[in-house]
Amino acid sequence: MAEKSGFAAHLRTYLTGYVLSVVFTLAAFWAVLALGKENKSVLLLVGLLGVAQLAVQLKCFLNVTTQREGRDNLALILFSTLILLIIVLGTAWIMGNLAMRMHTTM
Amino acid sequence: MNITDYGWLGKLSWDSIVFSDLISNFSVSAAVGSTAGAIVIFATVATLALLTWFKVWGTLWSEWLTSTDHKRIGIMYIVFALVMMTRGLLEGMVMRAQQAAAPDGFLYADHFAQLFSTHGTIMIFFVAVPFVVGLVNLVMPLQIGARDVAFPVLNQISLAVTVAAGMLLMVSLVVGEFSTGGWSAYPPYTGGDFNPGVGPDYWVWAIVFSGAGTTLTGINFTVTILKCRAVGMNFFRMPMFCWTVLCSSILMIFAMPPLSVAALMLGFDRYLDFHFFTNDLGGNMMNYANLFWLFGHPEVYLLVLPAYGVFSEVFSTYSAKRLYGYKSLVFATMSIAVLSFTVWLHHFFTMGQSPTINIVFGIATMLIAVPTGVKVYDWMATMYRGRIRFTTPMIYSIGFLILFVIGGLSGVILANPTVDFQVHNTLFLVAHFHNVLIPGVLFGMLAGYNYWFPKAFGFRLDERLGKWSAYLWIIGFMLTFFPLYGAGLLGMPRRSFSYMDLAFKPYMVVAFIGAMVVLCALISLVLQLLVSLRDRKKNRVPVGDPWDGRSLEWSIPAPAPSYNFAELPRVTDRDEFTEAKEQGRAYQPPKIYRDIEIPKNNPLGFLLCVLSGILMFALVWYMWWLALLSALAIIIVVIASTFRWDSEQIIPASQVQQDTERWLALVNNTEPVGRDLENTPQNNGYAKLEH
Amino acid sequence: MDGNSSALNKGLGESPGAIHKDPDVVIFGFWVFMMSDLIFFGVVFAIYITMIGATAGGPGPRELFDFGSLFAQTMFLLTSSLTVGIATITMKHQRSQGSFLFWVVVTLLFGLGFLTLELLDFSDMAAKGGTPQRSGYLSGFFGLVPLHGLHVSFGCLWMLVMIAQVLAVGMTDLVKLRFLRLALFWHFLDLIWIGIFSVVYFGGWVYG
Amino acid sequence: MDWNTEAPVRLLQYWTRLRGYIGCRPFWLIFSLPILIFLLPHSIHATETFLEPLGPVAHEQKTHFFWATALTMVAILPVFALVPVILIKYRRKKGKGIYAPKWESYGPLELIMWGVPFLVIFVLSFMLWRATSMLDPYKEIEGVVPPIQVQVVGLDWKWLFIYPELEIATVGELVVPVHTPVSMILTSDTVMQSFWIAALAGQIYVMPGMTTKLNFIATKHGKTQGENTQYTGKGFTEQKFDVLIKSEEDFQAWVAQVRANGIVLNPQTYKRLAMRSTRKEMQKQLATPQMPSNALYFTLSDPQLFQSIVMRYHSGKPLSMEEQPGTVKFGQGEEKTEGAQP
Ligand code: HEA
Ligand code: HEA
Ligand code: CUA
Ligand SMILES: [Cu+2]
Repeated sequence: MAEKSGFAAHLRTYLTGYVLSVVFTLAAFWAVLALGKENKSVLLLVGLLGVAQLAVQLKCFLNVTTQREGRDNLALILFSTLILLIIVLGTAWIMGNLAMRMHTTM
Repeated sequence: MNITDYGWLGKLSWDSIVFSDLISNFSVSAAVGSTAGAIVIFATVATLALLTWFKVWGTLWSEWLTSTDHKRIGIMYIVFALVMMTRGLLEGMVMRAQQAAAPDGFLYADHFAQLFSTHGTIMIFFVAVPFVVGLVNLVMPLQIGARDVAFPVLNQISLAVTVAAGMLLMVSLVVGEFSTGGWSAYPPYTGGDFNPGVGPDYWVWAIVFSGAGTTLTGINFTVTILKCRAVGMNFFRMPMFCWTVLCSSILMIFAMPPLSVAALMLGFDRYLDFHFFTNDLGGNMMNYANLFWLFGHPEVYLLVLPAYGVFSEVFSTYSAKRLYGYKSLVFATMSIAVLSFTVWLHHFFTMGQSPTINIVFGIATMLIAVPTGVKVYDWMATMYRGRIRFTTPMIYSIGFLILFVIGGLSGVILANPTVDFQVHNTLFLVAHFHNVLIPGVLFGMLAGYNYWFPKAFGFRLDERLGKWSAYLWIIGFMLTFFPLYGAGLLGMPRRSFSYMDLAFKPYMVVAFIGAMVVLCALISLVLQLLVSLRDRKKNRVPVGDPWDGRSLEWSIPAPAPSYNFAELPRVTDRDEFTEAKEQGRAYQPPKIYRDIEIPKNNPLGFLLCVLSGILMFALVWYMWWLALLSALAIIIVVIASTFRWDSEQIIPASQVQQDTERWLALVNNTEPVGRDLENTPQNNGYAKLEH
Repeated sequence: MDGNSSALNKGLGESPGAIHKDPDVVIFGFWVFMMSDLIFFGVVFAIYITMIGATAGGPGPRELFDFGSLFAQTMFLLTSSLTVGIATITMKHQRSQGSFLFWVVVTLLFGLGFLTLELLDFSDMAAKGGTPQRSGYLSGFFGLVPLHGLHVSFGCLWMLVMIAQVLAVGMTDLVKLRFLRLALFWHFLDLIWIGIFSVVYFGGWVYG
Repeated sequence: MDWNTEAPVRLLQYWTRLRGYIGCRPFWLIFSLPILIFLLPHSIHATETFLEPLGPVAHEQKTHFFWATALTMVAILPVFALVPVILIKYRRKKGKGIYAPKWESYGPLELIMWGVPFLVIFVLSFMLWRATSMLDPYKEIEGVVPPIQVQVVGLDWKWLFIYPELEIATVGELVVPVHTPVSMILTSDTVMQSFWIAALAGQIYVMPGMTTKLNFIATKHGKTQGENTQYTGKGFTEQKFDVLIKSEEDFQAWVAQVRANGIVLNPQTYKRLAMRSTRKEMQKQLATPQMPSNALYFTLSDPQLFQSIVMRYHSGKPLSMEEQPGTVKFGQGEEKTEGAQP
């Protein structure tokens, strides 16, 4: 029945997501352990890997799609991300600047 | 002292009771405090006694406390807001009296500080928010043609925790003291080192719980509007009020978390010796200011947007005209909501960051004036070429239009960092925010209260007293708060319990007189309610459309049945009910009657209210065993409630048919009235078509 | 049943068609809740970031973090995200109740394993002087990571309740709908964890 | 005369006649109230305000305030003017205007509604940008003479001013020479406070363990007041100080006087000074008869005092309440701290 193939297809999606996530995780751990001690720019790589993994899990585990029925969810997630970025980046900018301007003693 | 060093009663002792101070060492300040405590106790006892006397416990329990009906929950929210409002208002009076009497006031500094802290906290979190949420609950599902909100039990829970937090504030009047740190509770002043008492703990828990309630409400309203609209009601056929509610709910979802985080972290600093905001060991108090205003700024728009929605409905109804510039208004509302997340820094322009940052946030702040201005102009254009009726809601709305613009103007001035350096933390700021909060939020709520009251209870409010109170509000407001602009420009700091400079005195005296006028306004509001209750038979509007309304909530009987609509409506126009009336589609029986499924009563909310109240009290007073017990009880009650399988009840089609036919018969036997008789007993809620 | 179950699928953003409205609303509502929670986490992340330098002479990330344990925790949580997914599809495709429960229990065990490792990690840190009372930095750390742990514990409790409900009434629509939300929640916690190991552990370690 | 009973009656008559003139409703009277209120007695002379500036910073702020107000009026006056007109013309009872119940949008009007506020804000933004970058409190003011350095420490409930180059310090009195830039660096040794000398410069927050900066210059001789505007407890309203602007010679004379009469500001004195007390209370404890009645004078024993106050928060060790100025326990034993009885 169609049921069966549905099951297998679903399982495949989850497994793909899992394998990709494991790969990204391993890559991130490797990057930090191998390069991270001196090199701060490794964080960029870690960040990219993290975003990639987020995307994979959103797609494969949480089934977020760009198709019509999923539009509401997608819009919600994008809007939340926008607010999140405003909050986090704004905070980092403000607090970073304040720290710079407030820790001199003459 | 370590947090584990306390016994069964935690920090609680005889000295914590407010009266002990009065006995041991008499002063006017202590007497004022004790009186307030006594009033709380007396009011509680009196309420309980009255309820018992009239034997209404049963009804109260089955019709209200366990109800999941959005209309009843809305009414309970509003009643709660009014109770808290009475306290907030009285505190405002006492503060005005103190400042008018200064330099020889009658209050201790700390007592005055508790007053402005509770006043601010109460007015924002326990008056404005519940009033808005209550009104939305009452109206929004009716306007979108839904049977209830998306999650009725969640709605009940939101109310429960909000009320519990409010009660905690009331308890602080009798047991212990409240925070002296203002409604923004900046550490390190509110931290454990500088404020080891229970005051800030009361603040923390009241904020955390009411914040949770508001977040849940936001989720509920958002989903309701996005998913439960009647067939045919696409986004651009939604009444304006629903748009503003949608934006405001989105603000609740995204703006409350920073506040909860800030309050919880302050709690961690205080209870567990963490170092988020402390002076030593790497704490950073600036993080707190940043977090608080990440919430605080969206919060004020969260409050004012639904008020804008009310004004839109009122202007349009009482001008008997379509709302002008609907799309502009929608777009303006959305821009305000989004922009409100980009301006929080304007509350701490003077913290020391670089001019670049101040410029960016200053300009972002001023940008909000553009969509707000568009709204103001659109409302004017709505009245233009209309047939304006000067009813109570309309007087509030016109008062709003004129006065709010002044508050907005002072906001734009504050948005200039250069000027803000000089008026920050002064009474100029106090004047600004009362100038937007009272004519904006409160007038909006009061207009909505007069406007929708007949829908909720089936009879109109007394119009004459309503107008009196509206005029008194307007005059009282101006007398109370315009002088503060002057005093602020002359340099009087906010939160001053006293001052030496006699230049401020005349301003303070006028402001006090104004506060007395506001008191009269409040009294006439109460009178209005009493008189209307007395005349309720005479002023009944059972047909349900007393004002020639334009949206769906007016198309059903007043008060509305528990299932709202006998048949869910199909919408073809923005002013659906007006269209229906004009095309003769109104007051038609449904094609078929169906069984209607609605949620059963549920004691969950009530239980959570009691338990979370106990939990908060225990936490404030370091009674760990009680805190643990009540937390466990909460978890158990919640889990147990998930095992209730038959949570729905069916209203049989026959019942629906009977109700509806009786109502339709009433419609047929009622004489429609024209607008000139709108405020006479002839008005039975059946509006005559007039164009 | 059929109509409903495909509606359940729809709740996860798949298989168009069915009309029953409720699951759609409920699932969407839960998404909204998660986004609010996301902001909650985001704010705490922001605080952590501003606190990275504030070790006040106390131990910092380089002294405290144990990447072996971190890796194990990560794998536990990731794998549990897979198993909860498998439980979801056994449910959706109406496999036996037994196999469904099996996967739920596996998930639960991974979750508990994760929590155990995390707690061991914390006690290790405490032994090295890394308590939240020591510095602003550590307050930031212990404000964030245990917050996630608390969510995981809550998820575990939820799983227990679900097992009890399946045993009590079987796989009714209501139970299924609840489980769908639990699965979403669990996946969401794994998403947050990606942020935690990237920002808190790696970011802290590289900058610390 | 039976004036008392007649007055209300007469008032009522005036009232009805007035209503006759105005046409309807108490409306117009009510809305003219703001004007009356703004005419409130400005007679009493106040000097602690930026409306009476003593230097260019505050002067600039005042100018900006008036410009911003004037510009916003462009967008706001139409509201004041048109709302009454609309209300009269389109009122239901006697209004003469046409009635267009379905009228809901008109392109050009829409454009004006968005355009006018936008233009106003555009101009204002430009002004804001210029003024804000110009008046950065951190930017040193260029004068003919090099700036005088002042270190400011916020305490409960007084301000300590340290003149490191002159090796003196004061409480309750800040004296600056006219036409000389003042370059302040500020911190707090208690909770967060907000430092403000309205007639000279805007506010700036002060925080323990951190420093902020404030620069200004006085161009007029005179006297004004400074204060803290962030509520910090019972002594908050008394946390004020005099600001005296003197000529160079007078200033030097004043410095000499402080040097001569000041007591030594050593750790013991500082500790007493830092206790929760107002300047007045401290005056009783520390002042000598040579000091003025509303100020304390000190000579510095340690020129690094300011730095050590800041750095104490960065020692890496916890500060107990006994070591934290501003707490009840700091050096005060068990004394009760109810609010001051007025
Ligand atoms: C919604 C918010 C709100 C409202 C309505 C008010 C209303 C009033 N407030 Fe406000 N106030 C605040 C929010 C508000 N305030 C905040 C946030 C602060 C800052 C706190 C801080 O410093 O931290 C503050 C601070 C503050 C101060 C301290 C100023 C200072 O710092 O020096 C003073 C002093 O007098 C004051 C006075 C008043 C007065 C006299 C009123 C009254 O004139 C008006 C009161 C009127 C009502 C509250 C009535 C509402 C009536 C209804 C809703 C009626 C409905 C009734 C029926 C339907 C029957 N307020
Ligand atoms: C409902 C509440 C509410 C609303 C709507 C507003 C609206 C605005 N507020 Fe206000 N504000 C508060 C509540 C509110 N505020 C509170 C409670 C505080 C203090 C909290 C505390 O410290 O305790 C505060 C503080 C506050 C500050 C911080 C000051 C300080 O701490 O030093 C600033 C600074 O920028 C500011 C600005 C503004 C602006 C620009 C608007 C704008 O949205 C106003 C826009 C409206 C108009 C401008 C009028 C209509 C427009 C026109 C008719 C046309 C066009 C006009 C122009 C082109 C100018 N507000
Ligand atoms: Cu203030 Cu750093
Ligand atoms: Cu704001």
